[in-house]
Amino acid sequence: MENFSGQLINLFAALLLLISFGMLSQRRVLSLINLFALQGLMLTISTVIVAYSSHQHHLYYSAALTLVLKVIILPWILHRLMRKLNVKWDIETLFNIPTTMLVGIALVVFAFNLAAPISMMGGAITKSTLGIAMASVLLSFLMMITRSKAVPQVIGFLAMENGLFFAATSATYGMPMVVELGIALDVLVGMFILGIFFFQIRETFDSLDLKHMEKLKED
Amino acid sequence: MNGILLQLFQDTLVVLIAPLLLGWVNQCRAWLQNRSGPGVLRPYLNMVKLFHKDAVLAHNASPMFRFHPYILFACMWLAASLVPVIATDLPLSPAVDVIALVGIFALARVFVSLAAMDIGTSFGTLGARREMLVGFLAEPALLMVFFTAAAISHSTSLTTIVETLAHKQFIIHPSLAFAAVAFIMVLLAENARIPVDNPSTHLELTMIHEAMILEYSARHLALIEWASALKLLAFTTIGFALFMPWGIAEAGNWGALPLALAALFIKLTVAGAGLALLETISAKMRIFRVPEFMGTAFLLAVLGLLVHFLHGN
Amino acid sequence: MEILWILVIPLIGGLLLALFGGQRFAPELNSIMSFGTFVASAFLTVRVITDGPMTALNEQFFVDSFNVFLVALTAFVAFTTSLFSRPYMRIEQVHGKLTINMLRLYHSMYQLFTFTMLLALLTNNLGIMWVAMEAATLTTVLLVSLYRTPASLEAAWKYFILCGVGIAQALFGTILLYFAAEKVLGAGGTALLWTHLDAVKTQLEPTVLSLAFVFLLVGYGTKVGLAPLHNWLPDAHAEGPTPVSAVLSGLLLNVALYAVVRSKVLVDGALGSHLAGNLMMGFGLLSVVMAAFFLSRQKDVKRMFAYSSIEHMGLMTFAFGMGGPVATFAGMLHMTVHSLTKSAIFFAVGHATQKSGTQLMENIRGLITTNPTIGWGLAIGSLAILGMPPFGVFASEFLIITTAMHAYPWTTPFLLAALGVAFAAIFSRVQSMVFGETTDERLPHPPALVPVFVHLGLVLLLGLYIPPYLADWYRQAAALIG
Amino acid sequence: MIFASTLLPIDVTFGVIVYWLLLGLAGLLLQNTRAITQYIFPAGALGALILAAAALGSLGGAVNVAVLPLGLPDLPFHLRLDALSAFFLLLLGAASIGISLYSAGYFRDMPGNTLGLLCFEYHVFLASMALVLMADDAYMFMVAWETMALSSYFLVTTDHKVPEIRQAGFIYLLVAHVGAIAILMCFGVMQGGHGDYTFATMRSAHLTEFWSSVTFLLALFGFGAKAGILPLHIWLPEAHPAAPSPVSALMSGIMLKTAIYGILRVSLDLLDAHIWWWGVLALTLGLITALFGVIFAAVQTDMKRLLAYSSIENIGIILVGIGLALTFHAFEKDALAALALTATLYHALNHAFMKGLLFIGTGSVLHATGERNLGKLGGLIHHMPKLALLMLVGALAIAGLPPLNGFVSEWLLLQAFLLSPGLPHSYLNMLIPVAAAALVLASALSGYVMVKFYGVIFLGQPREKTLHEAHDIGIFERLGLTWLALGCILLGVFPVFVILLIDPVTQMLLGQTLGSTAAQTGWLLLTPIQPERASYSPLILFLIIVVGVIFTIFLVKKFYHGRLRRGPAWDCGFPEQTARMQDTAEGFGQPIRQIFEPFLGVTRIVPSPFDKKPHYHGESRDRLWNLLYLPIARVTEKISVMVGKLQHGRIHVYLLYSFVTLLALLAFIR
Repeated sequence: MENFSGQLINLFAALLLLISFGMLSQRRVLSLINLFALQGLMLTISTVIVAYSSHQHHLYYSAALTLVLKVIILPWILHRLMRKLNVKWDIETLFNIPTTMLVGIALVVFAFNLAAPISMMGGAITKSTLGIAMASVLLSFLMMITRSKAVPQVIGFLAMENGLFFAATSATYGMPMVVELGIALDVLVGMFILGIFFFQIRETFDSLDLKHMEKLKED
Repeated sequence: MNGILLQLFQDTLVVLIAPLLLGWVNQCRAWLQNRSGPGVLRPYLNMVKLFHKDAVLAHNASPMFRFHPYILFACMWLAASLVPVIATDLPLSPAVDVIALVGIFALARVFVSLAAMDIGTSFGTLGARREMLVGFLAEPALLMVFFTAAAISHSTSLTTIVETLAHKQFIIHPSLAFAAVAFIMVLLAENARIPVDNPSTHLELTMIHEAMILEYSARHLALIEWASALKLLAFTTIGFALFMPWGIAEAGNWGALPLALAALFIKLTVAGAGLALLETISAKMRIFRVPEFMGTAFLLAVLGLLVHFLHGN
Repeated sequence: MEILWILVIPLIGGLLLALFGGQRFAPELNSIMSFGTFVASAFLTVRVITDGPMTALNEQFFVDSFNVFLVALTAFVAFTTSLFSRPYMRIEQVHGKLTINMLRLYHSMYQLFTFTMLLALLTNNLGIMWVAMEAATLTTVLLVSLYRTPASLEAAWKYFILCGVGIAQALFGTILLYFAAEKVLGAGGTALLWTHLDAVKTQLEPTVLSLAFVFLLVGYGTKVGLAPLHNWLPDAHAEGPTPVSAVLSGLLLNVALYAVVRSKVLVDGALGSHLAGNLMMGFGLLSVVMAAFFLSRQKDVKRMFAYSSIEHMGLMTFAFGMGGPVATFAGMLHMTVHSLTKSAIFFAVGHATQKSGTQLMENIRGLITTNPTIGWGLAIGSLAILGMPPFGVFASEFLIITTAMHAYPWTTPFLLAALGVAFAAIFSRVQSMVFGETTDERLPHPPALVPVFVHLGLVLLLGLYIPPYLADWYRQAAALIG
Repeated sequence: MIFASTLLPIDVTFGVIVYWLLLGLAGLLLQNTRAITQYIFPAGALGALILAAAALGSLGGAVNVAVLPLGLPDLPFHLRLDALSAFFLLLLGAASIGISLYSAGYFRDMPGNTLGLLCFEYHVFLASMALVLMADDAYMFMVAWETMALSSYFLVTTDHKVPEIRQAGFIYLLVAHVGAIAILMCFGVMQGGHGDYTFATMRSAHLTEFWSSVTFLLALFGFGAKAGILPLHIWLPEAHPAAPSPVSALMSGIMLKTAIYGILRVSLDLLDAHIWWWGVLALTLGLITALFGVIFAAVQTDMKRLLAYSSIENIGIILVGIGLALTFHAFEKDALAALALTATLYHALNHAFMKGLLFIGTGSVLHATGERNLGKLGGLIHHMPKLALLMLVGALAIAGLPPLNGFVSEWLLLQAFLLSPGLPHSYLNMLIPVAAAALVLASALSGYVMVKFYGVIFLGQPREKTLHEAHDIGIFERLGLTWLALGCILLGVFPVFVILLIDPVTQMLLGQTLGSTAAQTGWLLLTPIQPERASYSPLILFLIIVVGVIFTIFLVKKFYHGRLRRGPAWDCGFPEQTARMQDTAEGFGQPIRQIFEPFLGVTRIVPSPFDKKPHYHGESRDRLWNLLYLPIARVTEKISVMVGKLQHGRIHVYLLYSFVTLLALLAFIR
């Protein structure tokens, strides 16, 4: 049973990582949002499994939290924004996806190496998860670097939060509840503020392209 | 007591014979140039003449201008009376060692230049500038010459130097050779002699000393002439004291005094003639060659000092 | 009890001002709330001085001599800044730069920002500390973008994204910390409580903690403004309203550094090596040097002083990195005097820019003639921040440099060069702003410069005489941090 | 304050400091020209008098210390009054008496608010200098040191509306600050660790040879920046002329000496190791500085710049003395070291008086004519005879002419040189005569400079019509100038007493004194070693010259009819003489410029023969400015451009920075 759930977790972890890669290479904003939602779902499921297998009841709450926040609310908000800003169908050009992929793979290797000594001492189910969590965090980071528009950058930011959550749940059976609530609140508020920002940016630069925001520099 | 007597004697002596030396040099020069010459006593007669004239001062002459001749005269008199001319036990000599002696010459020079600038004529300032130009190189050179001697005798007091050089066992000091050459060059420059300056012309291109005293007349001029005569005497006697100190009487040795006096006169005669010869065979140089000339003197003097240390250790 | 007040007052203030923030009395209300906070913090301080360290609300909050002086400092500067912002924001409104709603947002966010900082300082729970830091970012983002100008939007966006990402790293670090801690303390709430962690820090797993520290350093370091993570800082300082620049420079950076130092203590305990210290020294030195060279090409006055903040945060980080009683003492002293001085400078700068209607330094001239108080305030403040005695900044720099020369001589040439360049850069500009001829006329309304001279007076005092109890805090804190 | 029940000298000196600060505050609050000039400045002079008296009393007395309840928690301010500080305090007090008195007259028509501020800065400046001299721990020292720099900066920029003056002030404060950081590091090396910064611990700290040398070099750099030693002199000729004349006098006469004090304190008192090349380094630097200063002084056309360069020269001479002393000390020839050190301190004292006198004198000239350019002055001896007389004393003194004070110190220094042979290093023995020659050259050149200075300002015909309105000095100015001139004469004529004053210092630093030998044949005759080796009696010299002059005058009066006519100047019969025909400052300096052309970057504008309005312009600039300072500035600029590129503006790049940093650190700890 133990190792079965462990394998399950590893499976979902792998899926999580896969999705991060997918986001890294995804051109269309809309599908990016869907991928994000999917990632949230994976996170939720893995959290539930961890909760079940390790009998950590408060993890159910955090799973629910994740579900509500990351699978429902945030994607919903994003969808509405897309509609309102009618950038629903817009496609952004990334520079050279294969290169990005290669870098991503290198990052994964790096992350696993980094996490290896820690995984050794980790509990049964946290064998490789920490490495995967770290990898997905780094991948989201990479994604933010490569994105040239505002919305995808924000999605990358949120994906990073996913990675962190995954680390929290799978590696440490979840943070204390109060902390998780606080984090969730921050993410939510942050999302709202970003929403406001999109509109302001839009009306000031009449585009969400970040290349308009390179005025402040040393000349 | 005897010392004081001797001091007074020397003071009067130098004051009295200074113009004589000047006259002698000029006379020799005249002979060397196939002229009959003004005669040895000409300087005295000049001064007598000047002391009978009325003094004329420029309208804007300041007290500085009027007092300067007296200060100059006093300085030169002091300088001449400090050098052990005939005997070494001069009560005044401890008060002023060679460095101070150079200081006195410098003091005189500064006053000459200031007085020359006082009227504010073109020639005056020109002379002052050139005088200082010569001076700022001659002064260190002279000091270096003294240092060489001082380093030999481990003393900067002139009397001690003379005693060491004259009365210790006789040693050849190669450093002194350099010093002597340098000293002669300095002497020529300091006393406004050819090749640095020409005391007998008032030619704008060449004159230094004369340009500074253009505005002086009568008694002031007389004092200045007398002072420069004293300066010449002082330098010559310093030269004797450093490089041919033989015959100068030791402290308390009264018997040697007449001998010393005779020696002095012989030396002065020779030196005057030599000086005249030097002036005749060398040509007046352009004013901007002068720094090089003096620089050479300075370097020679330093070289002398170096040579001394080289041998000393 | 006081702790509760300290946290509740600004919270209520934030809510009230969210409602009435647009009214005429709003600025006064703002100042009153800040004053209340300050009073409460004063009581807390007294309490701590008398009873020593304490925890509250089943260990959720924790006060020791290290954070109590930061709490007092934060509350005080927040109060004086609110005093300064009262006339300043009015004039901005008169100039038509602000609408009523913006003003409302400003006031309520100001209070909430204070709240988050105090929370971050007072909480015993490293997780909550992270939450508070993130919240502080969010509130200040709104403050920075207040003017809605393209520049301010850009600045706010960069601020948000960079700090958000940075903070995310810090969260990962916190998780790793928790991961290591629960091995020792078991799962559940207590494993993130600083007091408990501190007790068991020697048993924590070294490899995990070194990993965690990297994430924490990069995370909170971004907020401290350590080079090369500093890029948000000058933009945010230059484009936000001046009172916000003052509190950002004066307080937020301190709080972030506080977080870094707290984590350093744990890591040092666990590793028993000087790794954390070396990392901090490296970052500090790099920041000082880079900031110095950035400084020498500035045109915008607020931007320039933002870079000077980077330089000084670098200096503090360097000091804490060196460790040891003297250096740590110096670091905390530098925290205090830097907040006071830098906020004072921003006050003066605020009035100067408002008066001459520009932030470009070549258009600001002859302040001493047109408005002596501003001119002298700016001149003295700048000289103080440049480390001129008898001001307090000099005292701390004295200790830092001499200690560095004693312990790490190789660092001092960099410090010498950097401080020299920074001095030339700032002073030449300030001199030409303060002195010289000018055409523009005197300020119509009297500037509110009481805060400036209060701050500078305190800094002067700290340069000549450090009150014994303050010295004792510093010493105890230095003992805690080691 | 932990003071003994009886009133120690240190109480008095510290009292004076407080008193000065209070005076400054009073001035700041009063802001009333009349009150400040009539009462506060004279009161300051009184304070200076008390300070000087106390210092004089404590010279040779017991060392006394005090601790103030101020400063850093573990490090209260320590004060110490030992022989060295006492001597420099004496210098400070004695010189500032004259300067303060003078200021009372000089500032009489300055607007009240400006004057109030100036009075405050002025007295803070005095007080901080005194504190520098009394400080006994690094923190106190640095606080006083930087306060000194700061107050003098504000004094320099009193007239901040002039861009050049702002520039000067900036350069001054920048150099001072960099120097201060170097001093800080030097203390950092010497400190005992754990925040123990008292000089006592530094004395007891035994550093390795390497660290001692580092300390010495840092100290030489730091204090050299303040003293104006090459190549850190760059600020001096800018800042001194910019300041109001009494301030220039304070800076040049006294502030530079605090730097000398610092060098002596560190190298001879705090450091216990002594390495021979320190001395040689100082000696060489000193010679270069001296020659540089005097050559540049000779080609200046602004009277205050000229004096500033002459200060550089004198600092060079003082440094030569220090170098000699250090060398001798390193070879355990402490008697000779004492001689050199005595000469050094003597010269420092002299320079305070001479340069103070000359600077405030230029102040009066400035006041009367509004001219600083020598080319527009001249003939002032007719309109300002009193000033001219007093300035003559200063000029002769600084030219190093007997029987005034400038000569005595140089005489002593030359004696030290002459006695130097016998050092174990043969190279040194070669070096020393050359050094002596260079020194002599410098002092001879200073004669040239002073003739130019005095002659062009006071003698000749007025070069401008306006000069005829020049009025002579008022009572306070006269008092101040007279005091300093008197100092120059007395210091020159009674050297033995001065040397007896200096003895405690050499006793403290080297354990050797000069006084016993110097006074062996009574106070009349100065004999550094033995009477037959070297002796000098300025008093006798002076008397002889005076007697000689009087005697001559008497004789002439007796035998000469004394008729005297006034007429136009003759000048070889050239009829129309105009003021334009006399040498300007450029003209007078021209030979020097010609000879030393390689050293000075000379720019000339020579008119062509066909010019309608021919205009000659020659300017000598400091090459080091182009060779050293501008390159540094350019390099800084380059680096900052490169660094600036990092702030690229693209958020992606910024994210990349953080990302790379993160990865790098992870890789690093891995």
